[in-house]
Amino acid sequence: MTDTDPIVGRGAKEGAQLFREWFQTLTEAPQRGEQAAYVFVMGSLAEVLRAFDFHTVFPEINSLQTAVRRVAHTYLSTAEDYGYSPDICGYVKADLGMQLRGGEHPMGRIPKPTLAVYTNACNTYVKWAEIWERLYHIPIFTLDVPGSRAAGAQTWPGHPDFENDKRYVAAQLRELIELCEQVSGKKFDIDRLREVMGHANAMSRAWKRVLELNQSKPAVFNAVTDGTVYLGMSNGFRGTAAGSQYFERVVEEMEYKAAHGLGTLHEEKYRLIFVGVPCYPIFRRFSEMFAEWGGSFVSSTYLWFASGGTDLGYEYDLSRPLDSLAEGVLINVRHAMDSMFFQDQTLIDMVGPYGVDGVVYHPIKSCRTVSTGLADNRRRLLETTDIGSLFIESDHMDKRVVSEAQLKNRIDAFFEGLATRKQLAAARG
Amino acid sequence: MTYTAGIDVGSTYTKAVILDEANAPAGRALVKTGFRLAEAASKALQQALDQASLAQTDLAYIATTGYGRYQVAFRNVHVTDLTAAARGAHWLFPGTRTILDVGGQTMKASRLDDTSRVKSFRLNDKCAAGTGAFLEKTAHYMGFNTEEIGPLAATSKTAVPISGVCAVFAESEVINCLSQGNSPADIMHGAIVSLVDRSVQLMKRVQMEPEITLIGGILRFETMARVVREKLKMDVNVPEGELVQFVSALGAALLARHRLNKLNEQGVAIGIESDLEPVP
Amino acid sequence: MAPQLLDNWASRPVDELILLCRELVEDTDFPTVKRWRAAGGKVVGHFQVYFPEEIAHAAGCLPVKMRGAPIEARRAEARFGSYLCSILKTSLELALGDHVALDMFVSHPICDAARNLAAVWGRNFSYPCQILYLPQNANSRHSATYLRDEYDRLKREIEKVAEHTVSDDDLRRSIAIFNENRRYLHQLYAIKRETPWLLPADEAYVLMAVGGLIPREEHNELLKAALPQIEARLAKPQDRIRVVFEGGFCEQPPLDMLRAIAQSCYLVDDDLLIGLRWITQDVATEGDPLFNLAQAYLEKSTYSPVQHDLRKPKEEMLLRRIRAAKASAAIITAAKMCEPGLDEQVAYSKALDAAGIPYFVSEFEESMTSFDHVQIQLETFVENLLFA
Amino acid sequence: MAYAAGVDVGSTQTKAVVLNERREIVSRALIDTGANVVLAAENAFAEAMRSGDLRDEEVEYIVGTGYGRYRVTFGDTQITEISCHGRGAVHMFPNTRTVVDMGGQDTKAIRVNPTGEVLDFCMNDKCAAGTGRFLGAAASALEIPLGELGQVALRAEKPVKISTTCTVFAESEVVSWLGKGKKIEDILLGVHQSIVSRSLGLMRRVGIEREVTFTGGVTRNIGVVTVLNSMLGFSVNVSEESHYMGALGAALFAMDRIQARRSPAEVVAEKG
Repeated sequence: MTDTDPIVGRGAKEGAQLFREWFQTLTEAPQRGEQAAYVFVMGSLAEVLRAFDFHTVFPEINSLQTAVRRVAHTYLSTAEDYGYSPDICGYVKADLGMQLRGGEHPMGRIPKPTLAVYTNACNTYVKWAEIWERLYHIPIFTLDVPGSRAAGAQTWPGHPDFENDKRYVAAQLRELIELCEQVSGKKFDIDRLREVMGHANAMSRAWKRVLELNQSKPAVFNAVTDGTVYLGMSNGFRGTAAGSQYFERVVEEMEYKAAHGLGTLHEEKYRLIFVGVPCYPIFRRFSEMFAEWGGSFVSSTYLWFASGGTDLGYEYDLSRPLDSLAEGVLINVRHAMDSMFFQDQTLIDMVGPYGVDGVVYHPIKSCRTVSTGLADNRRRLLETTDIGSLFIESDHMDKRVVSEAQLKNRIDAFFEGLATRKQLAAARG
Repeated sequence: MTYTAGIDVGSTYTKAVILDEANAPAGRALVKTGFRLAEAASKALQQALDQASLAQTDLAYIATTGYGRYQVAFRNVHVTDLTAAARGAHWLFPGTRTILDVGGQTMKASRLDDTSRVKSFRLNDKCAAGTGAFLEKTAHYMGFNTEEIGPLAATSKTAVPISGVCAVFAESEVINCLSQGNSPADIMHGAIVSLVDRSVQLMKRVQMEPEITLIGGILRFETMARVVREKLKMDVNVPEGELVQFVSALGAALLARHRLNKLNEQGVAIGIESDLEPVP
Repeated sequence: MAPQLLDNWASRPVDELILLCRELVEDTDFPTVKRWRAAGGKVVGHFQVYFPEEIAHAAGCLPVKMRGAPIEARRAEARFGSYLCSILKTSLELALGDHVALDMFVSHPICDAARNLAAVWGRNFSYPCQILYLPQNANSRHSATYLRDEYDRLKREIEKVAEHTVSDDDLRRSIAIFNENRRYLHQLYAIKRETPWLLPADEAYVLMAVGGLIPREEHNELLKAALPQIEARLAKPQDRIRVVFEGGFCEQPPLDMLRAIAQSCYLVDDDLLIGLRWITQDVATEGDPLFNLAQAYLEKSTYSPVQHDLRKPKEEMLLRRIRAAKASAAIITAAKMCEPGLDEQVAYSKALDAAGIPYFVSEFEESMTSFDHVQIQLETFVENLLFA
Repeated sequence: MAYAAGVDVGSTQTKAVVLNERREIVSRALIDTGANVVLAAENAFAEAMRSGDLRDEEVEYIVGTGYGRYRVTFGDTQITEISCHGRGAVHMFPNTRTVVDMGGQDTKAIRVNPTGEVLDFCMNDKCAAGTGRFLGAAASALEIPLGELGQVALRAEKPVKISTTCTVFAESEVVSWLGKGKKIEDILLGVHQSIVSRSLGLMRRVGIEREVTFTGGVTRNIGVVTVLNSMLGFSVNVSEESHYMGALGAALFAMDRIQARRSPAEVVAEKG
């Protein structure tokens, strides 16, 4: 990689910068008397909330930051002392630990919520919000987004079942808007909404493009490490000018790298897809263990569901904002859920275009939403393709179940297998 | 003069205590449990009787406790070691409000009211990493026996962090620590710290209140109590020497006396045994 | 008319009826389902917690409650990761191991594991496997209308399986039968609350659970015969503490665990198989039957950790259940690895502490065979309530 | 004549195997690992040199494997025991497609192709339940020598169901079953079934394809072998060399290297 190139690595740098600024504004929000809405990555409803000038706080991102910064365990134990089981979601516990410590966080101070909004994309969101309801007696809003009823059974605009689901989502969005008016004391302004949705469209367009650009060889970004930075931006800055500009500049960078054949590794030997949630307690080391073997992650299901399905690139029709918002939320969040429950066929279809050598499944203790079906999805992959695959379990928060030695052993064996496949393939000619 | 006896049939050791009418200790004994629980119980009781130079016939009431409490045919009543420990600890330290009992295979925390009744309690039922077995394994991997744990850890200044995910997997961890040049003493110390972390969490689960009394076989290693004090930044009660292992047996003997008196009063006491029949 | 699935029982005394129910409930080869299929009937398996069985019933199918089993999940194990509740694995194992054959399987998005189950099931079986999107937003003015449409979609899927259409009158007839069934179950629970010495916890359980395995008509007949005989029993009340058992809404504790509890306590109320008793009042039989079912699910229903309803704070609902049953204590359990159950334990504990109601917290697994931990906690509990 | 060696540093035992160019085992050694892993590797190798009456310089290439593979300081490269077990098993039983390895601390299931390359594998994580240790715990609880466990278990008529998942707690569950008057053999068979069904779970995850070869220290327990056969419905391959399988595989990779065929070993060497 030619680091002299100003454009190369720009997305990572600017992302980190914007990210710090974001947490800075969150820290200062209370003094400025501004309100914070707690939201989640799978259907943040940023479009609506920004139209009321709520700061969007992503507890999932706050929690993962405590793990990346290696202090998660202190928050986890605060929550476990409070009574939560070691077997439940580490994100929930880290957040509760932080709440019990008055919002004290390695990146600043997280403001208390005046409102919490979440979809049913993860049921633990509901249990999580109930904690804030009990702690702060704030209004919490469940936005039901009916997902796919079975693999490949999605319906689309015009189909009666789709329209039923859309009516439900639209009705709830109207109720959410009423609630936002009450909590914020502001009148709903449809033009403000239209503006926010415009920024969201630009971002979705760019985000889709960024992901597609990783078909180029060598891969222009690491879907696990760089990808997580982009994810943070796509969530934290959705519906803002800064966010859409950021992603347009990332596209620029990736197109440049693709054009100049600049990859993330000095030698890319194996192209991999990551399925699940990364191992944050040893984040850097985790990806090194793959990089050491020349393995690079060209894509990750995490980038699909944790961006709320915006990787689809769905763009709102600004001439019918509310109707189109309902449609978009339904399609995006449904896609986020499909990426967790029904991702097998998508992976199989990617093998060719992305030149995939192997798929790495990483189910985690914390998250049954993402992890429950992975072993079975993997069986399907093994039956239908002959690419390599690795199944490793740990956690994205709890270092007590992350054993670097055990992980390395499996990862080494996985690459030893991939190496042999390559030779056999070469031998066959 | 009538006497009462309490027998605590634990997973590793069986302990017996004999009290006189004034609840003054007359004799006590400790034997290895093995897997013939009834035998262990009568053996312990016999040794305690011998020590008190008494005969079976001097015993008016016998209460058993511990996980082998049902296996003792000659009992008058059985109670759980949580109930028994509460009585025992309260007798030794009337201010006791929280009890931590760390044995070879279990860890229990309970909170009492001022009449020594158990208000709430939690058991470690997840895995052995939270029990004395964790320390024993760690010691054995390093070639020490259980009795050497105390002296060994006592010599350590700094603890080596031990994750304590699994009592068996601890072995590779211990071996790694050793090969990185850490001293067995510091590793032992580390294992104790990891066990204490779990204990403190368990106590927090029952909303611990002072005074805290620590009991159970593992507490015969002074380091354990020392680390608990450091971690909680408060003093804790620990029964003198050997006694730390006899608290449940003592409590059972006290309860035996309590029942005996009630029966003598011919009060409307409920038939405890009928209420507490073991599940077949 | 549905074939009779129970051996001839009409003339038998209640103790034999209970024995019969126990055998069926504990039989992991689902003989009643086999008989139903042998008679050419279609079977719709549905995962815990709640399912509008009326719809399958109206289509002439046998709705079967998939509630796991104390079996080893040999095949299913390979299809899931670790850190997962047992019921999910054993439910799939029942199908993979040919313990039970289905014509359709339906799961719900009520918990993160359950929602995945339909997807896993669908990759392993060729018959329709569906997610029924029950609303998690019970407080929208539009939820009932949406759910009505979702039930209609489900009805169309079931019609394909049953190979005949379902009329509103078919639905109304089924609703009436299920109304009757719910009345009997509520009567059964009234006996538990008012005169627990007449009906041990495990007996009450099997009488209820068998309903998930046979046509409701037959269950109604059975209960109609059994309940009066139970009320006529001569057992005398004993001095025992009255407890409420919470945590059996999805994975079921082993019968032996209930027996262990019944040894030392009167279990006066619980949330075991709550789905069978989810709807607390009769569902209206006039008007749009699907809408009535949808509305009853939302408006005339009890509570569980897997339904969020601003009107039903779970800890308050639990306290109400405890007081209504005049219970002096509670056993707050959760199935191992059950996220919603474990989450709820915390709120429950805090509420019970505040209300000064004694309780203990514990975890179970359907395949448990030793109850030393439950035992010791129960006994300590009883001892400390009885020893003054 | 060039020789190749494999040194398998396991959690409890360290094994070394030396091959000649005809890939015949000319010498082997097995010692307890103990606390000093580096020393264990050296001793095992030295022991193999002695018993094979060989000089160090005659051994052209050494592959280290096992959890202590990076501590085989004198080795030329390292390969995971997963690849090595697969390779060794196929060398011993050419029709092997599935390998199940049960050691003191972990159990692995490995699916291999006809040339012994690993297609898929799965290991137990979390805790030691279902490993050889489970048997050790039962043995000490029942005060029966480990070597006799198998035979005793096979006398059982009504095996009990062991519900404990923790190896250490298994000890007390075993005792409590005794307390409930169960027969020792019935309890033991229960223990055997519980660890075998756990390893079957792992095998099903990679897919069970015949023939199945059973490796690792636990192969010496006739009870486990018998239960495994009956649960699978066919018999598994068990070799005299079963517990040397990892070292053997390592030695085979070493010989590949010597005979200058391209092999994972080379990839490993070039790695990074």
